[in-house]
Amino acid sequence: MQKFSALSLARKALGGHLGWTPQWRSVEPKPAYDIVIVGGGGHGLGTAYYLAKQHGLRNIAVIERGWLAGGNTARNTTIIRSNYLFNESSSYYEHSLKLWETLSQELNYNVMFSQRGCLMVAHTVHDVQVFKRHVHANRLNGIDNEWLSAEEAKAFCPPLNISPNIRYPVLGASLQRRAGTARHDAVAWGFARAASDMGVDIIENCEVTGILRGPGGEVRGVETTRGTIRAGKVGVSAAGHSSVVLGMAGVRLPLQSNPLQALVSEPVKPAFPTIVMSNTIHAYISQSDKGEMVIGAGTDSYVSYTQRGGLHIPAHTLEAICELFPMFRRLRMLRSWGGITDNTPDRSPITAKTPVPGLYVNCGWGTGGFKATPGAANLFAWTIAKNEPHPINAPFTIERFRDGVMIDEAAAAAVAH
Amino acid sequence: MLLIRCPYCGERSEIEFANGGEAHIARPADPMSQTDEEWAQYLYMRDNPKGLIAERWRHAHGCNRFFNALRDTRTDRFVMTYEMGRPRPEIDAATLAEAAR
Amino acid sequence: MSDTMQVSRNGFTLVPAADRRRFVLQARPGTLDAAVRALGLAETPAMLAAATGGAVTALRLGPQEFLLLLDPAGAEDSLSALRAGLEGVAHSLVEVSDRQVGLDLSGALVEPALASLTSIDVAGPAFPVGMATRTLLGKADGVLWRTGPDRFRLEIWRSFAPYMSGLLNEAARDAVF
Amino acid sequence: MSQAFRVPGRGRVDSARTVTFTFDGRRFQGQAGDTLASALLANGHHLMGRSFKYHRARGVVSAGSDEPNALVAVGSGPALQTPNLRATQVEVYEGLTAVSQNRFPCLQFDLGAVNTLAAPLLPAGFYYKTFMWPRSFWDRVYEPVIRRAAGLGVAPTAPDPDHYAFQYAHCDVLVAGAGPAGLAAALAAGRSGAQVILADETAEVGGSLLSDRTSRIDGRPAALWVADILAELAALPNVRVLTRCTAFNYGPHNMVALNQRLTEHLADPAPDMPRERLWQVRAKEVVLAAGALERPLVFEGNDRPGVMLASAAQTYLNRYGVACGKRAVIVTADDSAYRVALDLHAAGVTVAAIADLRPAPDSALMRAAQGAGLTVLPGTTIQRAHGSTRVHSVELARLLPDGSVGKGQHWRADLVLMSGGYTPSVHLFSQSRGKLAFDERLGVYIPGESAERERSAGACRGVYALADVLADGAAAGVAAAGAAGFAADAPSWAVDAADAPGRGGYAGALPRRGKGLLAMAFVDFQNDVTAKDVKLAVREGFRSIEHIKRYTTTGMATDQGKMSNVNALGIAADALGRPVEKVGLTTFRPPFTPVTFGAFASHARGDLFDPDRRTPIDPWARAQGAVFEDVSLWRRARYFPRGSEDMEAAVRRECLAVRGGVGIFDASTLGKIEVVGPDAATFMNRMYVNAWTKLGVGKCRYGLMCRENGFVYDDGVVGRIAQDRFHVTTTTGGAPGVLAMMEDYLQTEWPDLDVWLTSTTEEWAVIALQGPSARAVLAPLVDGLDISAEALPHMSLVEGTIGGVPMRLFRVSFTGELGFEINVPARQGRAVWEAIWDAGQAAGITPYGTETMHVLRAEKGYIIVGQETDGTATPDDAGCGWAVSKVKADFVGKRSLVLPAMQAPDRRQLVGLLTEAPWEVLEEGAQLVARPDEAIPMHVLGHVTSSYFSATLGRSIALAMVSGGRARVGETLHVPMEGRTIAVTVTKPVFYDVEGARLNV
Ligand SMILES: Cc1cc2nc3c(=O)[nH]c(=O)nc-3n(C[C@H](O)[C@H](O)[C@H](O)COP(=O)(O)OP(=O)(O)OC[C@H]3O[C@@H](n4cnc5c(N)ncnc54)[C@H](O)[C@@H]3O)c2cc1C
Ligand SMILES: NC(=O)c1ccc[n+]([C@@H]2O[C@H](COP(=O)([O-])OP(=O)(O)OC[C@H]3O[C@@H](n4cnc5c(N)ncnc54)[C@H](O)[C@@H]3O)[C@@H](O)[C@H]2O)c1
Ligand SMILES: Cc1cc2nc3c(=O)[nH]c(=O)nc-3n(C[C@H](O)[C@H](O)[C@H](O)COP(=O)(O)O)c2cc1C
Ligand SMILES: [Zn+2]
Repeated sequence: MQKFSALSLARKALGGHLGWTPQWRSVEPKPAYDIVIVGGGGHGLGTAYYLAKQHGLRNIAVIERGWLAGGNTARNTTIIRSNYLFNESSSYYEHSLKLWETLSQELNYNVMFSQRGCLMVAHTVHDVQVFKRHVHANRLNGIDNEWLSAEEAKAFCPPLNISPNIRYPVLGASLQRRAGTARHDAVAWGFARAASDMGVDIIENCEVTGILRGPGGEVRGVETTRGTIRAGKVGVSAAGHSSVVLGMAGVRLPLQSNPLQALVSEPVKPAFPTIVMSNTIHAYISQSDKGEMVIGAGTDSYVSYTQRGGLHIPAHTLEAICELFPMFRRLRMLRSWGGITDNTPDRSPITAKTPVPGLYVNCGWGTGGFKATPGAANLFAWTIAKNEPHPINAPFTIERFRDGVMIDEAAAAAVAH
Repeated sequence: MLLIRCPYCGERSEIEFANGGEAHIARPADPMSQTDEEWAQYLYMRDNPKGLIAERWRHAHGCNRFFNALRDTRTDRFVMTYEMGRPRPEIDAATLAEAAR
Repeated sequence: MSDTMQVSRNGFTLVPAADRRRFVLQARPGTLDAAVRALGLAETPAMLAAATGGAVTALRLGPQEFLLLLDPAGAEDSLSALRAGLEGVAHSLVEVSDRQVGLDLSGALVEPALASLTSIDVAGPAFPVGMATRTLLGKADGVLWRTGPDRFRLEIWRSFAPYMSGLLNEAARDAVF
Repeated sequence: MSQAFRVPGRGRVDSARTVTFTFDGRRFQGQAGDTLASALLANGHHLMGRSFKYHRARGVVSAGSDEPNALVAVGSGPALQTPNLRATQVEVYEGLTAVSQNRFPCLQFDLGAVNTLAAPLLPAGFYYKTFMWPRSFWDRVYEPVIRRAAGLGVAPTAPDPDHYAFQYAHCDVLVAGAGPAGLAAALAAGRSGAQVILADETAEVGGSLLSDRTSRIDGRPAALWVADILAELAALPNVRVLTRCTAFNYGPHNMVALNQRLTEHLADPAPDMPRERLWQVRAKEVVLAAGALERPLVFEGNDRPGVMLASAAQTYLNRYGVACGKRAVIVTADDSAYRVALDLHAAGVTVAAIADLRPAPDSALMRAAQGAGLTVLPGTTIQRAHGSTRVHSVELARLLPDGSVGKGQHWRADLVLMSGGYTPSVHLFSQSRGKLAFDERLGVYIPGESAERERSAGACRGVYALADVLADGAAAGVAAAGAAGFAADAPSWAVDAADAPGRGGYAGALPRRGKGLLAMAFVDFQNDVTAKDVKLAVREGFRSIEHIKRYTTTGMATDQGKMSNVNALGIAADALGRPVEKVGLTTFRPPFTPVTFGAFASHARGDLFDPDRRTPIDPWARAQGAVFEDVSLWRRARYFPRGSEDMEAAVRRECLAVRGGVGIFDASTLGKIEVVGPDAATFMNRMYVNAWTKLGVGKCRYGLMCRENGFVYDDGVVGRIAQDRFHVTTTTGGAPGVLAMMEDYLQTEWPDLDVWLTSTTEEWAVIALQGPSARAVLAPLVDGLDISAEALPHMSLVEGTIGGVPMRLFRVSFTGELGFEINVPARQGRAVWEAIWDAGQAAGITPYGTETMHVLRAEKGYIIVGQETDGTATPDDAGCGWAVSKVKADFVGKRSLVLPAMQAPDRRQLVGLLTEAPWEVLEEGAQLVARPDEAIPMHVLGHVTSSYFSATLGRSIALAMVSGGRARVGETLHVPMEGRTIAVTVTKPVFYDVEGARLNV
């Protein structure tokens, strides 16, 4: 692997940058692998990376139906935080956040993880109760999260409108300082490069169309648009398409795939120092390094695989943005898009074995799995390699729905993203 | 914004409706006789199809009636809507192809 | 509050409507026919249509739902007739006189003003005189009933009235341009 | 210098009306009808902006919405200065102020331009490769520097005072674009009687015809023909023409969004006028007639001010009467540039040379150019353009047969025009999910199969010759009207036009001599993406065009690739060794051009952001100085401070007043549903965990509702008014959800039940009168009704009148005291309230708010759904197991409640907590642990759900959900706070009047 550094950049500059080579090998599929990962998003690529790096496995392929990381990894609002309510979730997300903190160095790829903090603003007495519950729960779990008065929140994020005269005045906010954003594509590319360097085969433009089973029902490999690929184990990390892929093995999942939209403004000079989320009035905003305001809109209500939704959804979010940040009313929407999110009934993910031997699934990340990318990948790799979950992801099974042990962050009035 | 044909009111824009998830998932007549597994299938497991879906909508800001729809989730094109209680209609191949287009 | 609400702009006027007693009548379609007979209306209004006769107007808002607007003067007679006519037949009759308020909207700009609030087509050909439907206006439900070429009756739950007249006030202001 | 480059007699600007404006503080003059760009050019001023990354000096390249360089901020002051507007779209008016962006200290001299020197170190994606060490430097040093350098304009810092309009519209035919194709389509459809909306993003309809001096239609100059058509359209009542109105979003099922700019071009808009209007148009049929965009050429120095599109120069000349320079060199791959050359020549601009990339170009136009004495250099390319803030010369060189480039020759020029051919504007078509098809003949993508009820016409589908365009537009109009049910005849016109644009074209970087390691040939001007960046991306394995876009940022600028995409594609195809049609395009996404946030928000701001629901008694509460809280859409009085009381003091007083005398509370926001029909009880049995069959008429019962997953969803008192009629109450926030859930089961699971639901939330004003003196206050008012304990015991109801007003009187209590809830028709609510108020004066009647209500019910251990429960609590967890019928075979949620996990002994259960120190009030949300000295992460047993100071008890109380809580009564647990730990004793959740003696009086 060509090492990335200011020095290598300078050296290559002398040669007009002609000396760089592909960051990952995009290859033809081999007939067989030990492990096939379906889905080349951040989660899938990361899984391959950790399988190779931490479990010493090398004969691995990541199969991606389109261009690498062109799914939700390419289209999320990049909010990274770990201040979830329940122990199960907060340990999972915190595991991930810790990995984020050294990811650039580990991958030798600057993923631009920027810990600028995440403010979750409270507008009602109920919000205040819920957020304080989070703050206390997080503190006892060793996860930073603090309560700010409205004035303190404004000091942290000057554009915030804390006038008591707006329809839903800001009553305060919780702040996780270690929360932040990252350059979404870079995460996937960095994982791809590092995995590829360790021998993982990355196969693009190859859609999995079937799952091969042995006589005992166990997994034997996958059918793809580029032929049959045998494998002893198959890990599915297909986000919005999880139901489709698992359906090939006859496994039904508790998932619904909905459009989730986002948008960016035209770029402006730094005007927004942090991330602000308001669940009550549905606004999610941060400013990217390039200068756009990156704004998350809501979920369209119906199942769709179109990667687009109705304009009223982003419009609704922009109403909230304009209320909370009335000086941004004259900014303009530059581009909007949609992704396909795979939502579980309890809004928590599944990282687990399936009823089919040798078939594993990491899905249900819905509207909030970008932050989990390194963590989920790391634990999914563990689960596949050892054929049993790591203690952190052990609760995140499919069976929890049968057994009634949901991890219901949504019901606990926590939120997505 | 989708255009949805309410069987009672005609075509209206999506914001007048509430989506009710997959259709034709009948509540078991005797829930208590269900195994945990069966109950979970009823409550949570979904086809979530990429392709033709039978789904429920409620004309929440109109006549307030639930009804069913067939729609292709790859294109969001509706094949038809029909009253609650009617069985899922069979759709011919040409219509399906048109919806997938 | 709502009772004194008024908007008066170029091409658009909003005033509280004349007082009516209101009932939601729900029943199976056959029963609705019986109700129509009892109320002395000429025929059962089709979906999204209104029928008026004597002191009674019935707006057909759903396959099993009428909104009845009764002139207070003749209301008790109509109600007794209705109750008698539906005696022993499954139905639901619930008084909602105070649940909602009526607003009369009129003027040359009434269509564009409403078009700023509702996604349905309120233009004459699509929404003829006599049509009535529940719809979403801004973020609140309302029943819209066209009572004349340039005139609508809007029925909304009372707490939404200030919001609705506020929105219509702005919509009418903008409709000029 | 005053408009030295204005060409008298040319253009459509009003030569009689001069306007003065400022740019970067300098005063300029232009004519009414100018854009900022044309006015600056009229003054010989090309430098209008600085680029994103290298801060290179940039002039205007285009004359339309595809402009990537000339971005300016318009207006002044912290609220109104609007960043990133295109000078090509900004119309000048008297007093307009505009400033340039992304430069320091000024546009002429920008320190940031040193980045150009460092450019070799800053290739595409350089930031992924560096800035990683030391780790902490990223947040503190590198990132802030990157952020400051990036970003274009400056966001306003004060609230936008303008307002924005919104409108739905419905039409038979929507035509997007009003060039010849769109006008013809609109006319054809309009004549048929169809409802037509025609929208164009510019100030005037006519499109390319407004820049066309030579074509004749029916013998009339093109611009006059436009006026004729417009006049006819204006006279048709069924046609609406919208200018300054961009179709920007083509959504599902023919919903097209338009953004109309109403005031931006006005010096003095009427104060009431909305700044913009957003239209959501549901069209039966759509005609796309958005035209085509000219492509720039990619060569070294192609970004120098003075280098621009040939068609732009033509537009500036013919539409605005401005010559963009004195001495032009034209480089083209398409015949259309010869028309530009002839027009410039005729206007007195020296056309030094026309370099044609094609080895043997031949057309009537070219020959006309030669005939006019212009130098045509076939098979010639441009090597580079020289200059810094303005181009001064270029180097042209022969393209040799072997593909190499010959020796260069310098040409002096202050204007360099490029024409790389035309790209059809397929944005809207593509947004509609229509499939693009690659047209071999034109070498571009054009609309293929439509996905919506839509058709494209004219240049946006590669039809360029004016006669064909008109016929195409007319045919599209006929087809659209026909599909919408209107019979139309295609109008036809005789065209006399010599132009034949669009037959040539070039995509990619021009060939050059030598490696040019330091050369910068720009593909995406705004984002400073060079041809080398694109090649580097491919070299580094970014082989998909989507990857190339994301790695280099090409096409991600504010023009969204209008100027750059096809050239980037050409370079990528070249580097990949694949034909362009095998590489494909990136996804077109809305909006077509940027749209103001405020236009989306429209009326939803301030008081109208959301409905602000108030009860009938609200004016009284406001007059009393109540403090309010938001509960769903409602505002509820939270407490009624007297004098300088704070909430704590007021609540103590209110609590004591209720327990000691009588309090009055506005409970009108409670949701109410009337459940009516012969099967009402059956339905209630299925929906609620409780049993209803035996509830007598005139009795009430606390009802608890689960979702099918077994968790508590809502609660409320239910009264049986008649055998077949229940008066159901719900929580304030839960009302819509409960009704929707009931309808769901009723309509989809049990349609056989004869029962109907009606929301009566707002029919009734509800006045809660609570306290030992409640009966004494109420009895005289209820028109002879017997409300004694015997006649109206706890949990019963009666219908009657109060002061002649019909009433449903519930004897219920959420406070633990003798209590009544008086339901009266909403209109009478205030009067009845005031009557009770007056009657209660002697008893010291006290109004109380939601906060006191919360304290009083907590003293009694009554839960609040959403506070004690959070969507993960079963009835039993919440201490309401008693409410669950043991005999019913089924109810919503029953099956889930028997899952093993739902019965686990360590589930969190409702308990009470008492602190050691009576004055210590726990924080709601605080956590409970058994071992306070445990290291983090601690083993948490539960959390505090409600916590208050109880004036009645003279101490603090709290409710909590605690793992296995009921078995822990008597145990000491700990609440670890920041810096200290509070010990608490677990108790039963009822703190006051455990036996309920006070209720049954
Ligand atoms: C608009 C939006 C905003 C969001 N905002 C946030 C946020 O702020 N914070 C946050 O934490 N999360 C956010 N998310 C969620 C987050 O993006 C996802 O949870 C996360 O990126 C999922 O990563 P992934 O690698 O699992 O999925 P993806 O990146 O979607 O990868 C799955 C891959 O599987 C491939 N695939 C599917 N089927 C097949 C097949 N049959 N064969 C081969 N390959 C297949 C797909 O092409 C895709 O590339 C957001 C999502 C969206 C859409
Ligand atoms: N200058 C040239 O040499 C040249 C090149 C190509 C085509 N043409 C000529 O152009 C004409 C083609 O006519 P046409 O009507 O197809 O195109 P046109 O360019 O004349 O008109 C397109 C119109 O659409 C508008 N528009 C584009 N996108 C829009 C949007 N999203 N919303 C609202 N308005 C939008 C533009 O403002 C423009 O007025 C022919 O006469 C042809 O000869 C000329
Ligand atoms: C965090 C983030 C920032 C983005 N910034 C820009 C931007 O500055 N300019 C732009 O054109 N698109 C931007 N995009 C959107 C992408 O262009 C693209 O729309 C998105 O990745 C979805 O892909 P698709 O539109 O090709 O389907 C951004 C996307 C994300 C997730
Ligand atoms: Zn309907």
